[in-house]
Amino acid sequence: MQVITREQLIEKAVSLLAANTVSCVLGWSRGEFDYDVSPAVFRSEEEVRRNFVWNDFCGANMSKYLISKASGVDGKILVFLKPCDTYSFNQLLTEHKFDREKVYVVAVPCDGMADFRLIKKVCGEGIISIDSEDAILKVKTLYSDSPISVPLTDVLAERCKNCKSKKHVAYDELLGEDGNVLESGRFDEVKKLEAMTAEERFEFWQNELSRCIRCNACRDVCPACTCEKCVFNNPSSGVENKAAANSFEEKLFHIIRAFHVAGRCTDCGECSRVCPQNIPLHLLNRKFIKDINEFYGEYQAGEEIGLRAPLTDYTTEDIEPCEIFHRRDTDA
Amino acid sequence: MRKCSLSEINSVFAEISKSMTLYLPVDGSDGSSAFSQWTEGVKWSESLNTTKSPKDFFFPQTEDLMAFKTSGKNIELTDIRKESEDFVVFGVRACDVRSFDILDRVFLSEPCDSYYATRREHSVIISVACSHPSETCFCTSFGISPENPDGDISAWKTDTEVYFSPNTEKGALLMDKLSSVTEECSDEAVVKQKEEISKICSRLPNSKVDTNTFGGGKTAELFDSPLWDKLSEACLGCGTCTFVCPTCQCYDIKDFNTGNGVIRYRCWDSCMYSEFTKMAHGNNRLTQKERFRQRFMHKLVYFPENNDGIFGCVGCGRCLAKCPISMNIVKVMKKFGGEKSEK
Amino acid sequence: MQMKEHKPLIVAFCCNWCSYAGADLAGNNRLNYPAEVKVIRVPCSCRVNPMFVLRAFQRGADGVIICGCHPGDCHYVSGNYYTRRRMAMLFSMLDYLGIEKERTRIEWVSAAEGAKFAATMNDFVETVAKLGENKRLEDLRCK
Amino acid sequence: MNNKNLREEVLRISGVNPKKCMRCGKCSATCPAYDEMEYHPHQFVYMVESGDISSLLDSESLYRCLSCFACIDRCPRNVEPAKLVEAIRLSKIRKQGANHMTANDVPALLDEDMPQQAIVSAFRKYSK
Amino acid sequence: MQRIGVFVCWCGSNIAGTVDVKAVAEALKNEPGVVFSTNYQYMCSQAGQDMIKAAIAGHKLGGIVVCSCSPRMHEATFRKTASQAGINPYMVEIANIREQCSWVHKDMATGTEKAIILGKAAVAKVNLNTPLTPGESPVTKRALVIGGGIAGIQTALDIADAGFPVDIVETKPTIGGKMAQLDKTFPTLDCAACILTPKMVEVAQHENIRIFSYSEVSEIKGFVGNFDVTIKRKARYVKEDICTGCGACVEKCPMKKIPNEFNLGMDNRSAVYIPFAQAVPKVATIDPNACNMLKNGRCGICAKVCTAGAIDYTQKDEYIEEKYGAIVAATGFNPISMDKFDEFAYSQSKDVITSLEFERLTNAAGPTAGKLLRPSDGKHPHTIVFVQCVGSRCSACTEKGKEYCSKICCMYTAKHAMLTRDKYPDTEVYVFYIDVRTPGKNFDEFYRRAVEEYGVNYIKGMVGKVTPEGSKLKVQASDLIANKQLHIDADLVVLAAAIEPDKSARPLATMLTASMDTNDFFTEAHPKLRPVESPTAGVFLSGTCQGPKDIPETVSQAGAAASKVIGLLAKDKLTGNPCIAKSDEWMCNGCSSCGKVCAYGAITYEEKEFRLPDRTTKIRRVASVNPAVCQGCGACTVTCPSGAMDLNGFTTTQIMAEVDAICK
Repeated sequence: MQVITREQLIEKAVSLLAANTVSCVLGWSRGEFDYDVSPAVFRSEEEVRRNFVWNDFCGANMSKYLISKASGVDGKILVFLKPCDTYSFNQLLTEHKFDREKVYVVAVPCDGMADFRLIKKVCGEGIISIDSEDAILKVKTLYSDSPISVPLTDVLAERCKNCKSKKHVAYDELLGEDGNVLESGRFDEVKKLEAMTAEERFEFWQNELSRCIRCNACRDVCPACTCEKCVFNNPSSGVENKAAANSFEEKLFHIIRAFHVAGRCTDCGECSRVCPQNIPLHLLNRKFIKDINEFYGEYQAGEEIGLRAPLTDYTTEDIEPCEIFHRRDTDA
Repeated sequence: MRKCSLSEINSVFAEISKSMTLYLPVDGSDGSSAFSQWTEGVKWSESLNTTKSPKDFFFPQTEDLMAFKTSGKNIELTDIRKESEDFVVFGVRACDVRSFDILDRVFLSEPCDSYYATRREHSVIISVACSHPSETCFCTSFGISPENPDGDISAWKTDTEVYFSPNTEKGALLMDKLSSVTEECSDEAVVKQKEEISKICSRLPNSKVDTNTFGGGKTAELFDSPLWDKLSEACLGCGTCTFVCPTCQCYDIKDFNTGNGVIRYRCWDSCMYSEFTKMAHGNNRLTQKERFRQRFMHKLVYFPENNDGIFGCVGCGRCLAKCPISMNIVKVMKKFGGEKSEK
Repeated sequence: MQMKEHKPLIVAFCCNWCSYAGADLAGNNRLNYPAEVKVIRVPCSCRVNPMFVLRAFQRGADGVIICGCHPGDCHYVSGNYYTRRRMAMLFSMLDYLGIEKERTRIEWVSAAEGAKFAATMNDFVETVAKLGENKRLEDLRCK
Repeated sequence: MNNKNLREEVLRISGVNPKKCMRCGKCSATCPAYDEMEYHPHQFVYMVESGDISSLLDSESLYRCLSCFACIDRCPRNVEPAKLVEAIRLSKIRKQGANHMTANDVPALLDEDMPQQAIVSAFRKYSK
Repeated sequence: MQRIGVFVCWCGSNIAGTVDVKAVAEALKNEPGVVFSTNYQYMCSQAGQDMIKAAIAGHKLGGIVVCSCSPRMHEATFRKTASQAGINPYMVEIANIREQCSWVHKDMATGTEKAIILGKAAVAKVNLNTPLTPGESPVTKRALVIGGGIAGIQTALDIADAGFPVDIVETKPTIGGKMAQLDKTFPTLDCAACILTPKMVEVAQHENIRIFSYSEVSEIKGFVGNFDVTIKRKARYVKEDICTGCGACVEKCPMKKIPNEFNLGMDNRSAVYIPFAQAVPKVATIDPNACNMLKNGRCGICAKVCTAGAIDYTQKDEYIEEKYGAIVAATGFNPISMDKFDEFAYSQSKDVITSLEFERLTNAAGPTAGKLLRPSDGKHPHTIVFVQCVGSRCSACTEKGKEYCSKICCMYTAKHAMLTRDKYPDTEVYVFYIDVRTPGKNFDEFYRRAVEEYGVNYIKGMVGKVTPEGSKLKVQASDLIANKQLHIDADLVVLAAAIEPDKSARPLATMLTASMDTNDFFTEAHPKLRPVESPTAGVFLSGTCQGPKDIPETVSQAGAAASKVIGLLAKDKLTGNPCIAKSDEWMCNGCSSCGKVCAYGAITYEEKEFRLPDRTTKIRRVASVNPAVCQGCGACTVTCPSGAMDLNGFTTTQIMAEVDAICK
């Protein structure tokens, strides 16, 4: 259950459309089930009323769509952004990815989004409907006579359990009340890995990354991956690989991708959400974020427009690479 | 019909493994299942379906075809195929079994793909009926019976027993080998399960998805439909749907420079990728809409047109579960009016 | 065969202005270091892309070392400062993935430090030799 | 504890790096208790750096420092001499458990006029 | 694939002693692309070079690999050879088999094996080499000097004397800078005005120099050789070409209570003013914030008294656009604010002054006509305390002081102390110091004279507190050597304030894309070898904008900067290094990371229209590299995630080919 209701968002969209403030709306569209929500552009009141949806499954980060959708419209495009989406929004603006003037941002508070994989874990296959009331999901399935009640907190997506911020860092208009930047345990898993031996870490990642099927969903959904042509698609880059042939290529792809977004990744968690193989890709990005915070000072990509990413910056006193291991070894 | 108690199923696996490599769905650390080799201690997954389809066994994601070795200015070509051995794939669902027929039509038609053919010849498929289909399932729309899976041997799993019934000579041969760990039985329980499954199938949310709007000869009607714009609007252009799909069979052949030679390999390709079928003149399909349309037109129009009306989709529902933006073939079919009765 | 000591292959990226000159000076002074070290000349250490490091491992290198001017002495003002951040990040990530951290190194070698160049290479080869073959970041196709 | 260990202890407690001192003497110049002291703030810093802690421990200067922190405020190098003084006081207190008094000795010294706070802090000090 | 020739050098026995050169030549013969391979005793000799030339012609070679000594030795030689033989000089690669092979390995087998691998890497690289041509750009033969202090003046004069036109832009109404405010100069005690004003006059009269006083640089575009600069000439409400500098307006101006900046506010000037008698240009300027006529239209006396008719109340700011080939930053310094140093009571007592104020107090043209009198009561001070290092070497608080040594304070304090004792032997003079730093010709002698001959009391230790009490200043200080706390009743306290770069330097650096350090001093291209150049090509540094320095040092740096400028302007066109970055506009996504890491400001972004394969057009932001400015470090190439940025001569594929060859 989200604080702001679907109806409120629809009324907001409809009124902005009617006032010609915006000419279309970027939001979430209902699917076949209650959980398979798709991003969509709505062009009329009728479309909005019929298909617009706002529920516990609107995890998709709309910011990246603005790159392609904001340029094509006459007038402005309305976009609804959750707190974490606004960080991506700012980061994209920092990188000149679209025209801010073309976008009207309505900030929507978010209570965290559910991960339907976790619901399936609890309720099994055959989910027919999911209703949400007071942070309890009522799940009807083909195989249970009565609806199964699942607290939203139990099935929150990992990124929402470790939500870094309920604060919107960009908007034209805010619905409801804005939250705060949160103290989260988002680095706990990283720390756990760091505490392992190199052998254990190697085993861990070998197991995770070997599942990678190189579908590129993580890259294609990532708001930081906005290259005209990815090096992994470019035959003249020398590192192109269409399908991961072996464990080296899986590692190469994920290391380089994490490196390319290092300092630009806002930790929106879309990569892990979309991975069909449930690889915890966010743990790679968070490692970089944690390292950056520790070595070069706290930095949150997208917090403000125009921030200089840590890897395009330096101080003369930066830590030496060998010092990193030394420091960690002595801390341990 | 023969059966084995569910608690003793490992003895069946052990028996098979004596002579052949056995693969079956196994739960991974992330909670989803994948086909893995059975060894002592490995547990058969309870899951309905694996994330990646079993097409990997015959049409692997990447496959080295041949190698070139350079020494000085000489090039030496080597066939790097390994000797194929018999293997058993256990626990294949009805939809996936059907997918092999679809793949066969592509790879076994002339010119026959010998890499694929060898592996098909060496395989024994043991299918298993779906006692608990998911909301994403719509195999019945393609005339597949989840209660009656094909394969060399069909199997049914109840709460206590696993039942087997061979369909082919290969299957019968394997069943003979399993005589010591299975016993002859009546098909009473199986019949009962089949009825139950049929009942559930009629209640599946996607059971009414209809293929009537599609099929061979519909190209002109569907190709320029304005609906594609809206449907493809959010498509990211990733290859998830094609890579989890049991019937997607597009591949690319590439050379890998190893530093002291070249390995020519083939790997899955995806029509969703902007580089797909790029040629000297450029791309055939320049926009994501065209690429998106290609995938569905291929499965629902072009493939049946060239293959006696057989659709290139088996309704396994993997793309429904895995698409990052939840756009999928069911939504496409319904949008074009492919639904049996008014909802 | 098993008993034979592993001869590690080391790729050293050296910046043209300091470290490559330092390597030349080691030569001028006839300071020995193992022939397993092969130097690739780059204009500045900041030209070293993480992809080059991974490429070397893929192709069979057992260790990769990057040498540049001392911080503050970069011929291009700030190049090595960027190198320092990038490689700190990359090396930390490789370690996080369980790759032996001793296989990667960064060292600041000035044009006057021929002895340091030779000593660094001797030490690095010795360290990497102890680890044996690079198994965790190898590509079997390149064997 | 030898002087070296003592020095380490003082540095650890205070968190001060006396090496930063460039001997400008602004701390002593600014110190209101200068005339009362045997060792002046800048000497404190120098003596800690050179490891001569025992003289400081025995010096009354320790208790002449008012902890006004003027030296900290004025120091151009952020050396923070007052923190060193405080650290040496603490070292002294910590040693006293062994050398001088224990908590058990406190009751005998109590009298009616003694403020409650002093009693509590005495126990706190000497029970260490 | 290229047709490659391989040339293995023996270097006498230097290489051939540990490397089987014949085996190397033989092994490399089989490498892809190699059509010719040979060895020779001395490839760098005339005979060796002729051999290469003959092979290039005879075998139609497109690229060559020379296995020899370090490319740092003979790359240029062999490039020239190739060029003479008619192939592009950048089609040459050197395999360093001497310094990095034969000289460091003892064993013939090992050496030969490694030499072959290094040769293979060079062959693999040259296979991917492309002919490179250095870019050329014309040079505008005019220099701009920003700042009209002694640094700017000297630089301008030196450039102008060499025959190139120079413009000086100065924000103040007159040139002269800080030096014009000084009384005497150490260690010779020349009068500053006596040595500066002739130079100022020379500038004014020089046919090659234009002075834009009371002006600012408002925009800089372009690059080395081709800067487009917009200069804002602030309205001074006096026609510069007509004003004779007679001073009648100044005399009659009724607004006479305006703090005089030139005397640091220690006396007053009028609303229309000439900063000092020897100002250049010697023209009046009306202060728009003080002039009644400009504020409310009530006055106009100056226009009435001006016989030349130079007053023009309607004047507006004027923008001049000019092209330059080189720009010299000479923006100078200021003493830091003393407001945060409460302990010295600067803001509480008029009698606590900075050294620059002391200069004005002792200057014959200053507020007291050179008599040393206390600002508070105009009495002669009998006890003067000088405090050194106020705000210098202060790492405690960056808002308060500066971490660096301001360099000049020791010497001018010695000068002040000495002159005070010289003129007024009855004064007690104390100097409190942390260290006395006197490296410089005759500097230490000067300081010793202050102590030994003039009896200045130098005390090691800092002043901790200054408390105004009645007419006295109670100075509490420490004498570290005597181990005493001192209490001095002083009449005047002089603070040697740290110096910091002028505030205009930071925005100027941004316009120039020149880099600065954390203290806002301009960074030099190399601290030792290129100390007067900015890393940004065509930008040069003169004087204290680069770091604290005294007058002789400033003048010598000014001359050095001028000689660099002359060297640049003497060229008709600039030939660049072709091994520079290039941006593939089709791949660039305009994220602008590359520009952030470019130390030279060589990367600019523009919105460009692209025709896509589907015949639509798209406007995208893309990076482009200015070949005249790029130095070819490659920092941008790694920052670019898509690989749109690559480096000629060291392309990604070339380096990877080398890696591959080595790891074979």
